[in-house]
Order: sequence, then C-alpha cells, then structure tokens
Amino acid sequence: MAKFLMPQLGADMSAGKLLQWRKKAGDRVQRGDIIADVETDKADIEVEVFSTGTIEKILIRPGEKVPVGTVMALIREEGKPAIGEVSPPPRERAAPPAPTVTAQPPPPRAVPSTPAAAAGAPRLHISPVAKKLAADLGIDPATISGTGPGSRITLEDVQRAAQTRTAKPSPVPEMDRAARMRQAIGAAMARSKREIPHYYLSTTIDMSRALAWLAQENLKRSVEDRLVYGVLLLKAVALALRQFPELNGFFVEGKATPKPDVHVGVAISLRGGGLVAPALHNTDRQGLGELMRSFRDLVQRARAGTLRSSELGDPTITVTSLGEQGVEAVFGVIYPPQVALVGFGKIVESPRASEGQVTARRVITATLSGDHRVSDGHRGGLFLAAVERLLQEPDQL
Amino acid sequence: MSAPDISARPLVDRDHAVFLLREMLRIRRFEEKAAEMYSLQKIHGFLHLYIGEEATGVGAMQAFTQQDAIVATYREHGHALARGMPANVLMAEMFGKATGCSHGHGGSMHFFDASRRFYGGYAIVGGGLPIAAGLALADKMQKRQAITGCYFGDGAVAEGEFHESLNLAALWKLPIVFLCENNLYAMGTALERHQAQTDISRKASSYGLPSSAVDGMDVLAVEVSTRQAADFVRGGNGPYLLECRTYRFRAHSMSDPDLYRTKEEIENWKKRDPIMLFEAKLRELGLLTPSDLAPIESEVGAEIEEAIRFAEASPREPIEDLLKDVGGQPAR
Amino acid sequence: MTRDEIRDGVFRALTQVAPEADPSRIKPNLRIRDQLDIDSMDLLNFVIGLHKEFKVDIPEADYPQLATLDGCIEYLAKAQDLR
Amino acid sequence: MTKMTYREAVRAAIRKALRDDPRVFLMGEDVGRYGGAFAVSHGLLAEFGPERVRDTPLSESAFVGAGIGAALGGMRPIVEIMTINFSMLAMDQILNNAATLRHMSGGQLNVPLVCRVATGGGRQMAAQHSHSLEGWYAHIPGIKVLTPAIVADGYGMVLAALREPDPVFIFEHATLYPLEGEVDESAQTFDISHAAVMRPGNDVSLITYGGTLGKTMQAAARLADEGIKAEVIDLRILRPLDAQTIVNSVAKTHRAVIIDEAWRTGSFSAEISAQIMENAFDDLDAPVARVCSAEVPMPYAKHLEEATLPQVDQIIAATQELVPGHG
Repeated sequence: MAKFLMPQLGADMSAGKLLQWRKKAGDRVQRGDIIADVETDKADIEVEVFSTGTIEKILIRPGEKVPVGTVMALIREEGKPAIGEVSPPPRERAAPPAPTVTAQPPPPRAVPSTPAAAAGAPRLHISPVAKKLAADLGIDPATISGTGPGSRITLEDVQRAAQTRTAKPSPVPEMDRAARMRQAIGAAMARSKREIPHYYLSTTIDMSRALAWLAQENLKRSVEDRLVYGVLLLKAVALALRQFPELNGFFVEGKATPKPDVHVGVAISLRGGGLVAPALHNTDRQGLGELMRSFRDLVQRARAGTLRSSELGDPTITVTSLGEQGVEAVFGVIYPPQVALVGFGKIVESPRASEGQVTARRVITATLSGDHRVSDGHRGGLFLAAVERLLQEPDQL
Repeated sequence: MSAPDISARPLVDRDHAVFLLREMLRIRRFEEKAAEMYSLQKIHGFLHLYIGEEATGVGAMQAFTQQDAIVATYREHGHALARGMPANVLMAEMFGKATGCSHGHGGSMHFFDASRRFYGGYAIVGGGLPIAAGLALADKMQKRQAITGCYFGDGAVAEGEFHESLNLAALWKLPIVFLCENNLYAMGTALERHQAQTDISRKASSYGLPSSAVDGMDVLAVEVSTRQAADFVRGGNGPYLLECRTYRFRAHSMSDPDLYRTKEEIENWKKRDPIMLFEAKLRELGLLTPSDLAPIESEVGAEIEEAIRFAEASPREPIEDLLKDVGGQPAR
Repeated sequence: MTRDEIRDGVFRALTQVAPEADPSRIKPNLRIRDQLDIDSMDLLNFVIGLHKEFKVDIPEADYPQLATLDGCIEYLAKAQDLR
Repeated sequence: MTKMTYREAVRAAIRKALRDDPRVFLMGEDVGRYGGAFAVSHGLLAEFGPERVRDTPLSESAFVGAGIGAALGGMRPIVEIMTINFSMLAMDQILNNAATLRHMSGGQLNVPLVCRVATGGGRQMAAQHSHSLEGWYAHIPGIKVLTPAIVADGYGMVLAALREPDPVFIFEHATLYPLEGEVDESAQTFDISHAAVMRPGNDVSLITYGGTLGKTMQAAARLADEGIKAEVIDLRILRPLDAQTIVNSVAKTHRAVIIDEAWRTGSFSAEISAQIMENAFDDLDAPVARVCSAEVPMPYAKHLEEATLPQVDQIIAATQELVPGHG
C-alpha cells in the first residue's frame, strides 16, 4: 500500500494546509497526476502523486494543517511499473505524523541557578594569577588589601603578604580575624559541597586492645612523653593510606592527582572559634613518640597563630576527631582540593559478641567522606577495614 | 566570421540516436526521482531540476573529450550525468553520504569529479566563468590539447563576472566554449525584465567573440552547433559563445511557488518536450520502433532504483573527519 | 605549701591551656571539662603543667582525681606531704 | 646575507620562483609594463616575457578567479591584487571558491594559489585606499594568511607560500616597501608557522603584526628607559595563529598589549585577546589591553589620520596602565 504524504515543498517548510482534494477514494491515479492542492507560507501549490493505482482511503480533510511527512491518503498500487515498488522509506510509521522538517531548536536548557555567593561573602577583586598564588600558599585572599587599580589584589600584593605572613602573624584584631576565618571556611565548605560528590561510610572499631596497650605504654613514659589515643588513630590512618593511595591527594582541574607523601591534616579547633587543619608531614614515617611531639607542637602553634604557610597548604587528607565533644560519629565535609576526610567519634562501651560470647568492648565510630569522582564506596570500605586491622596491633604502629 | 550553418542535418546513425535518447531519459527519470526524494525529506536544502533542458545538456556534452574541462552551475544534475558521473554517487551526494561524489560536503549544487575534469557546480551566479577562464589559461600555457566547456544561465549575463571573463578570454585567446543555457528566466525574473539586450548571443560581439544561437530543445541541433563551436576553439582562434534557447518545465527550485509565469506558457513549451520531439523524429526516420522504448525505460528505471538503494545504504562521513579536507591548518 | 599557693599553681597550669579561663568563675566542685572547652590534648598539657609546677609525677590512673579544682588541690597537697 | 629593501626582497623571491619553476607566473594590474604599483615587479616583464608576467584588465573577480582556475589546472600563479581595498571586488571568488573548493569537492581539488596584497594606511590615501582588513581573511578556514613585517620575511614568505597546497594570502604593508634589511638568498627553508620574539622582556608582552611592528619596537625601547622590560612578539602568521608563543610570553609577563592597525571592534586583536583569556587566564595580572585604529573611515588630513592610527605614545600609555607602580 503506497502512502501519499504531505510533501516537502521548500527548504524552510515545516507544515502545510490541505486546501482541496482533486480525487476521491476509489479514483484511479497516474504517477505525476495532480491530486491535491496545499497551502504553504509562500503560495498554494498543486501536489503530484508519485505512484499509479487507486486511492484506497483519504485520511486528511480539507482545511487541516499537518506537518510535512504526514500520511494524507493511502493508494493501492496496481501492476507496478517495471521499475518495481518504491519501498516506502523504512522509518515510515503508520499513523503518527513524521517529525517536522526544521527540528525546533531544543528548549533553552534551564539556566543552572548560580549558587548564592557563599554566606553573602562580598566578591573579591583579585587578579587570576594573584588568586592562584594565594591558593597555592594557602593564604586567604580575604585577608589581603589590594593595591591594584580599583583596589584589585595583584600578584605583588600576595607575594608581599606571603613574606610578612611567615615572618610574624599579621596583627589582625582577634574578633576581626575569626569573622574573616569563618567567612573563608564558609566559602571553602560551600564550594566543597557544590563541587565534590561526597559519599559517606562508617564502621565501629574495637579499641580495647589499643587502649590497653596505650595504658601500658604511658606507664613507661614520663608525663611530657605520654601519648594520647588520637596519635594511634592518626598513625593507623597514615599507614592504611599506603595501601589506598587514591584517597591521599588532590582533585584539581578535572583530574585526580594522588600525592606520593602522606601528610595527614589534623582538624584543630581554635579557642574563640574557627578551625584549621594543618599537616603533620610524613605522618606514616614518624614513630608514635615523634608523632606525639609534632602533634602537640602543631596544636600549640595553631592556637598561637604561628603556623607555617606550608603546613596549611600541604595536607593530602584530613582527620577530624570530635569524640571529646561527645559526638558519636562525624560525617565531615572534604577540604578542597583533597579527596577524602576521616572522622572519629567518641569511645563508648558497647556489647560485642565474638565466638558466641558477649563482652563489653570499648569501641569508636570511624567514618570516611570520599570524593566519588576519585574513589568509590568499595575502596573506601576496604580502607576503613585496614584502619581497624592496624588498630588491633597497636605495637606495630 | 559568419555564424555556422546549423540547419544542415547530419546523417544520424541509429546507435548514436538511441544513445542520445537514452541519456536524456536518464536525466529526466533521475530528476523526477530527486523531486520525490526531496518531498520525502531524504534530500534537503536547495534542489534545482533540469527537466525540460535535457537536450541542451546532452547535445552540448557530445562536443567535449575526456581531456576537456567542464564547468557547470547549481542546475548541474544533467551535466554531471551527461559527463559520465554515475547516478549512484550523485544520489548519495544529495543524501549527504560519504560515498557521494563530493563526500557529502557539496550536495545538489556542488558535484565534483576530478578524474573526469568536471570542475563542479557553482552556487554564486556567474561564479564559474572566471574559473573556466583560468582552467583554459592553464591548458593553453601548458600546451595541452584541451578546451573548456563553461555552462551558465541567462541570469549570469547580468553579473560583472560574465563581462570580465568574456573580455579576458577574448583578450588572451583562451580556449573556452561559453554555453549560455537561456531558459528565459533568472529565477523569478523573465529575460526581458532583466536584460536590455535580450539577444544574449549578440553580447559576445562587444568583446570580439564569435557567437550563435540554437534551438535548445533540439538535441541534434545543439550537438551540431556545439561541435562547430568546439572545432573553432580547438583551432586556437579563442573563445566562442553559443546560446541554447531552452525552457525549464519545473519551478526554479523546490522552494519556488512558480507564480511568475502562466500555466499556458508552460503547457505550450511542454508541447516541445525535447524527449518527445526526438522520439517522434526517430520514428519518422524509422530509427525507432514502439517496442524499442520499453527496454530503455526499464534499464533507466533500474539504474535510478539502484542509485536510491546505494544512497540509502551508504554510510555518513564520521565527525572525526570534520576538518580533514580543510587547507591552511597548522602542521600536525 | 599552703592550699592557696597550690590553688594559684593549678590556675597557672590551667590558664596555660585555656587562656580565656577566669579563675574567679571556676566552680571548685564541678568537673573542669564541663566548665571549659578542654580536649584530651589540653588535659595532657594541663597535667604536664602541674607536673612542672609541683614536681610531681601523675600516673594516668590518677587523672580522675584531677577532674575538679578541689580534687586537684587535694591530690597535690597529699603529693606534697608524701615528699 | 645581502642588504636590500623590502620591495627588492619580494622581487628577488618572485624572480627566483619564475626561474626555478615553469608553472609559476605573475598576474595582476600593472605588474608588467608599468613594473608594479609599488615597483615590486620592475624588470620582470623584460626578463620573463608577457606570457609569465601578465598585465590584467581591472577585473579583480575575473583575474583572481582565473588565478584559482589556473591553480586548479596545474599552474602555480602569483596573483597581485594591487591593494586590499580592491580585494573586496574579488572576495566572492576568494571566499566561495579559493578557500572552499578543496573541502567542498571532498578533497579532490586543491588550489595552490599565492595572492600578494598591499595593505594599510598612513600615506594620506583617505578612506577607500587605507584599509587594514587582514583580520577578515584570517577568519576564513581553508587559507593561510601571512603578514611579513621584516625584509627577510618579505623574501622568504613568497617562496614558502609557493610550496603550500592551499591558497596563501600575503599582506605587505605599503609603508614597508622602502625598509632596508638583510636577506639570505641561499636559504632553502622558510618557517611560516611560528611567531617571533623580536625583543625579550619580563614585564609585559607587546603583540603585533605587519605595519605596526616598527612603532611597537620604538615603544619597547622607550619603555626600557623607564625600567619596564617589554617583550615584543611579531605574529608573522595570522592563520594558523601561533597561540603557543603568545601564551608562553604572557605566562612570563602576566600582562599583554595588542597593537593592531584595524578598527578595534571585531579586529584580529579581539581574537588574540580571546585566546589569551582562554589559554593564559590564570597567568593574567591585568586585563588584556589593545591599541587599535579609531573607528572612523580613514580621514585624509594628516593630523586626523595620525589621530586615527595607533601611535607609539599610545602603546607606551597603554603599557604603563598595566604595569604596577606606573599606572
């Protein structure tokens, strides 16, 4: 059965209105006969039929406007001419009209709503190279005053700030600094939430053996050398990272760049509010005693505001512990450009069954926030399991 | 140099006559199928049909050898077929396929075939004439035994490039046969409404070119006149302008509602359909019997049908090759 | 060493760790960790401060006795007598 | 190395090409008996004859189109369009045929055509004879666009262009013809894919081409006296543009000034500025500055023309604006 379609009568025609039929059902038609008149934007046009036979059925009434390609009539072809049946174009469907010729331009994509500026922070007026250097040096641009045109912060401004910063802390009044820090942390956290697809995992780790070992160990140590359990957690995380390098590094300019060294950033809350996460360099290669000393030193200098800029810029992963604040599990926000964050909650007594016996064990909840662009839950789970295993042999840490 | 006597009819041998008839029929059926494919949205953009002018295209092409160069216009399907380009690569080109004669880059208005020195269709009216001058200049400077056939329509005579090219060709005695296919209309504007001097062949005299006009509906007359023009040019006497007076039975293009001429005028010209005229003459000369026609029709039909299948089945050019044939790129 | 001298020593150690601590407003019988923001690192530094101030060795097992201000004073006074 | 003027260098290259390759021929208005509107082809008609040094009627569309046809037909034409101002009459042949035939024919045809075109203002020729439109040509895929600013390039670029399979347009700034310089006539290869650092510097990148190189070098010299070390880049090729040399320079200096004789809006300097923003954004310490012609049909009066064209003082002022401590 041949189909008589609303023809394409011009490069920019998408639909046509049937004015009148010149034949009716049952009439015989020859190839080339004019069997209908169609109105287009330009003019009324006589439409020829391309097959020879009798009109089986008229489908469209005069006055109807239909898209190009719509089947308007069915023609029962009689003894096909020698050249054979013109196979109807394969994609022809029975009833529905063929797609219009000029594809409508796709509806404009909903303009992604630009996220509100982080916490109402005023947009910084800073040159791209200055912004990049500030980021590299871990200096918060909000703390620099610009000398460029329109008080734009220039490269030289950042370089000058970097020198003075490491020499002595810029004498910024305490409150003002905390407010600025809150602003900077807010901006970083907002960006992290916006850009990094986080996934979260948690597990409970039996700390009994580690804490027992710690108590024994501290008996042998003088007061100044005593270890806090946090150090064991840090060392376990650092050692576990050796087996899961993808969690240890950055995600910059669209691609993951794992880092060879393990510098665990430790989240330290500052008196009077604010938080910094400076790095313990080569955490995995320090012994527990040495790690304890650098940890104590880091906390004191963080709180005194005399951290070195490299310590701020270097962490390849961050560990945060809110156990003392009574929090059982913490699902933190990754510090960009890092790709993972480990959280520890408080140590609690909890009934644990092993080999059919239920005993009270002291356990801690360890959590992992991971960047799904870089790693997935499967690897994250194996990492937490490795941390747990390491904590079962505290003497090996 | 008086105009050659075009009334003398050569003694026509049967094989050549049937060949001419078959070539015109190939063009006619190809164009009808192209119109159908356009209405089925297989062919897009512009499509200019040659129905009615077949005698000019086929007749004139007989005067050119394989070594000669041919320059055509956007109404070029007939010229391409008459020049020997297979129907399937032309249909594939209009389907935008990689197997098309221009890899799907040119479409209906831009067929090219370097192996047959078919230097293509030009969409800018008159754009081909300077190119033809250059091709002839190159042949002449390299002492190649070749001339250039340059087809163009009556619309082109209004373009500066027509006058510049004819003058340059005459000045430098370039071996070109300028073939004006005067179909009486420059798109929607009749000849007398776009030319002060409507006898186009006379325009050549202002540049010192010999010229003549011929009935573009008589395939034999066109062949004879073109051969005489070509012989003149091959003799190193410079260019020649031959005006073929013909008519197109269809609108300028598929987008043209064809309102600028009356139905009666079209019907009148259809009475001199070049294929019907030639069929009748051959029967009159006893060179054609009614039973000869059917096999020709089915042979031509099969060729056109195969062209459609080839075009449908052909692949599209991969996007990775987008910049492949673009010159001036930085060195990879 | 009088109790007042011990109290001053304890405060000196405490303000080392929590500068914002105001001695007059610390309730002697409540846990220090409930009145100040002291984490395990601060506690360790506090104990080290007491160790230096009063030259006494304080095993981890005794930490609970130092939970309140009074507890500290009591513990340190006993330690002085022992010496 | 031999000392010669820019026009003598171009002539020497054309003569060498005519001698070495029988397919090469020169075609254009007054290139033969008159010896060329800028005396570039002086003496070539006598040496090579009217077949290979062809004077043409004033029919730019026809003879540029014929050049394309001849290139298609196996010749290696050098078509001289007297000035860029008349090239508008041939733009249809250039845009729709020369630049397009290779791609449109599915790679079957290529057009090995060399077109030399004098360009630029500054000689009180007024609006119709002072255009700088190289940027229009550099917009067209399918052709190469060269802007020889020094005498050596005036020589080398003609010979390099003749080896290209696709059309090459060489724009010779009309004020350069009397320039003196050195040419190595024994050289066999000539680079037409890299920009050139004409003067190294660390504080700012001055980027230019063609007729404004001289003014840019003068500006760099005076800036050096004020302690600003400006790096000068001669683009040499507008298409395909050597963006890497620009990016490397801006990465070092963090500041860029582009000097372009065309009208500012939509000029080629706008394209260079966009590519710097796209490829060297993080290295920028200040917005890219541009020194272009005022947007007015070139006035005839000398003082008005000078006020229209980019000048040395403007280049210096624009640079001081960018460098800290000077703005």
